[in-house]
Amino acid sequence: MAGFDKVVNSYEEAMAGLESGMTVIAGGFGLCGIPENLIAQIKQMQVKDLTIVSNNCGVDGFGLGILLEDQQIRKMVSSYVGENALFEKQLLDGELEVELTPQGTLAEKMRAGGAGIPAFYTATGFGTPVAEGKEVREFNGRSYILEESITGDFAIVKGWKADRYGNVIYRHTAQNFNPMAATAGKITVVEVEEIVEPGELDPTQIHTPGIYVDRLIVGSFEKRIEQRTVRKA
Amino acid sequence: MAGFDKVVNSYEEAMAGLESGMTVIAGGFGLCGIPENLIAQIKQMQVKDLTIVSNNCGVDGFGLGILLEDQQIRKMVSSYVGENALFEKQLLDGELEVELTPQGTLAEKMRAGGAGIPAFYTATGFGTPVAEGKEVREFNGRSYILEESITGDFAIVKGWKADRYGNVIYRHTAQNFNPMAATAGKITVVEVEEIVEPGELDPTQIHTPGIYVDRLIVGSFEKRIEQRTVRKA
Amino acid sequence: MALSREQIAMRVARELQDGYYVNLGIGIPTLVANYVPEGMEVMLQSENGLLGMGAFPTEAEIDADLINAGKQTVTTTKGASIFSSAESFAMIRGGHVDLTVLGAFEVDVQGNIASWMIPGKLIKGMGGAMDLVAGADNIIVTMTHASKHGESKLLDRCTLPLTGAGCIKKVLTDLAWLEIEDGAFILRERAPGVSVDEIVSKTAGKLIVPDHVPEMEF
Amino acid sequence: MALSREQIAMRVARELQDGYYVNLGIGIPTLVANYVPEGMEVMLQSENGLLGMGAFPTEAEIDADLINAGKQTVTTTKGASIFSSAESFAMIRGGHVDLTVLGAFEVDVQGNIASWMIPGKLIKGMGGAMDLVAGADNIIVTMTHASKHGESKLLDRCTLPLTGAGCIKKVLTDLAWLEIEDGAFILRERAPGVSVDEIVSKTAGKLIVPDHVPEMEF
Repeated sequence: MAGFDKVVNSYEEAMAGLESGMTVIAGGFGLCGIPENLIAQIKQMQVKDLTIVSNNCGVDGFGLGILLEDQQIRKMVSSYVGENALFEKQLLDGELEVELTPQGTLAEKMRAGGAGIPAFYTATGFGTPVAEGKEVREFNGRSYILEESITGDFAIVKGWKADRYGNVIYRHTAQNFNPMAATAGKITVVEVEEIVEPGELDPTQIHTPGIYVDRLIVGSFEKRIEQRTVRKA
Repeated sequence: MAGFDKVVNSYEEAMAGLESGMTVIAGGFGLCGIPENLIAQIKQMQVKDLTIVSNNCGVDGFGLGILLEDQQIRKMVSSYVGENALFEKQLLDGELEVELTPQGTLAEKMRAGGAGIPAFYTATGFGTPVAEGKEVREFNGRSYILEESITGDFAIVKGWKADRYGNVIYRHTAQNFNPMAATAGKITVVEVEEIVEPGELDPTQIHTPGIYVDRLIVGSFEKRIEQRTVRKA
Repeated sequence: MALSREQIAMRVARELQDGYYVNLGIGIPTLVANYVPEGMEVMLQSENGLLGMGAFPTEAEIDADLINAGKQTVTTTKGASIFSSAESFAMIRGGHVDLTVLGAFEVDVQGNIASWMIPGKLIKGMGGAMDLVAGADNIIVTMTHASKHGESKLLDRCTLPLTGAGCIKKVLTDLAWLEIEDGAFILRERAPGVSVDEIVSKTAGKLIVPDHVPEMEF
Repeated sequence: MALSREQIAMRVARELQDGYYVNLGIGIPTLVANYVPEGMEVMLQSENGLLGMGAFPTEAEIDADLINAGKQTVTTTKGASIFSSAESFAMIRGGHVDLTVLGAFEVDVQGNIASWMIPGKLIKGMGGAMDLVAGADNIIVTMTHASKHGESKLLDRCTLPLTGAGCIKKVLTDLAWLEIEDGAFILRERAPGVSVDEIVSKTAGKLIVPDHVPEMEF
């Protein structure tokens, strides 16, 4: 790797340095736009006691759900979980901790983490269990709570195309949490469907500038669908 | 105007409702990406006592500078001003007030204003005159100051292309403050070089989604260059 | 008679205005999209990052990378835009969505809403609901007026943990259309054939009944 | 002899590393781009929203919509990205820029920097400087060691209003390369032919002089 070439050639290399006890921020919403292969690599590495920050925790046997199988996750920071039985069991058994965070607050916490903003105020969650232990302050007659930002030791991101310099674009709603996750990792790893040469992507149409990206790898993806809804043609 | 068609046909209509004493947030950096014609319309309307939030205040005879000619501006919120003599004179004469705001804080204040975040913490300005009167708080051993968000009665924005629904894309670095300004106006007016039909712009490549845009107009632009620097071919 | 799910959606649809950006929650709110009045355009926002959500795809159109907040495969409408979750909630939190429709377990006379957590049952999370109720000025809650056991869901004070405090002004139940003002429900309309007395008996929170309470027509 | 502007730029350029994202301030810092070592790649960030700033354009290439933070017409390099000011300062504030080089009026032994405001003179504003010094871990300040009147600009405590507090660790003047540690300047290198005594005499703030202070070579 020289200059700005972020491409690595193996998933081992992509996740090198990940250790037990670390915090990993993951892009994706449901099973859409999740870094499937990076998650599989984490499973392979058998690191434990992870804190995972992700809107959801996958399903039984797919996505982040596979990290539950060997109890690699100690804590989830998510807005919506429990789409899988193993999650539920570990939660009830006290093996897994969950910090439920409103979806918009979660997105903003990741963005703030990447943007050097340690905390912000939001009306979201005021007067609810989410506000417990948090400062409340009024601005212009309305009450807001203080929310702190999130950063991770690693961020794992799923893009569509990227150039070798790590400039990434996302496809459709597979964008979701990925751009914020990409900004918030000490080491940000992006896996994509296609890597192109620098200069092939329009500079004004980059979703994640390469400055946020440390490692880039091309993979192939199952892209499992959670709710297959169709209409007649 | 029906449904989501935001197009208006005259600059009078574009700025209708602007009154003396209002706050206007303007996109642009230097003379790049400034809403030239919307500014000219404000001059024509002769509204006074405006608070203008913009990174700069144009130059003598161009951009926001023309609003100084008839003393229409009472207060500027900017990171860098004084590129023109009239500005300097009115400032020294006490006819004009300036609230100097660090450039990144200014951008973030606009974004926060549009995003329903009333305030955020930043290390920028801690220990400087900018911090005067502002709360200081430590997070993880570092000191930050509290900055409040900005919203305006109007936002004036310069885009490149937009579809009739107000989905806007910007050209090169004429993007700058425009996307944040667009989110922070009670009424957001966008002028562009070209209006296309809905569906012509790629949904994943919209810089400013139409939900932020109230009025859209097509204009022609001088695009004056502030520092013309060239190299030999 | 109590309103059907479809009638609830139809009644909500009457609150739509041309050019509205609307976020529809999972369940009955989703049905509202089927009753947009002729000649009117609304654009659906899905909080996972889509403005201009279209119909479900045909088999041929299905794309795993294009889903809505309910994780269902969808399509986009002409003039749609797609963006990050941070941008999506900037829209929501910043009050740019014109109308939000969502379900609830309970609402009360202070405009509080409880919709995400029943103590003792597994808590799956609030998703985007807390952001939606805190961000929108214009929210319609759709719910049944009372539980299967006859217990009112319109209370003086919510008993369940809140989703948002003081943010609800309009409630549509299977029995009535109500507004919340100054610490009371105001009965604005009743379902066809449902008496004011029935609504009064099933409303635990303070209820103001105007002289004339029109029946909804469908 | 005191370093020339070009020599200052050359010395700063030795701090570059392959793959660095760098923000260069107006003036001498801009010249650093001319001395990127052979075989090394750096990418220039301009805080108005450009990563991958290229050379000035030819007459034919000039584009009013493509400028840098100094409002000069520029070009982009291969692999550039262009974004909003909010995104640009997210990068800066979030510490993603590897090196920032900027000028100053004064620095002091606490790492404070004053660079934007001289009381009594017209104040034009701080632009992005406060964000840059607060956001970067790795900052090099370039300045003359003393004023035209011989007054040191390396102080125990800045006399001018600050741009940032406690954020500077490296200073390159026309006379010396210094680091700031534990409340003192440490003299690391001196300009060719400049004596330690001269530097000591022109440094008002606490200065630590190691046994050996090598001369810079050009």
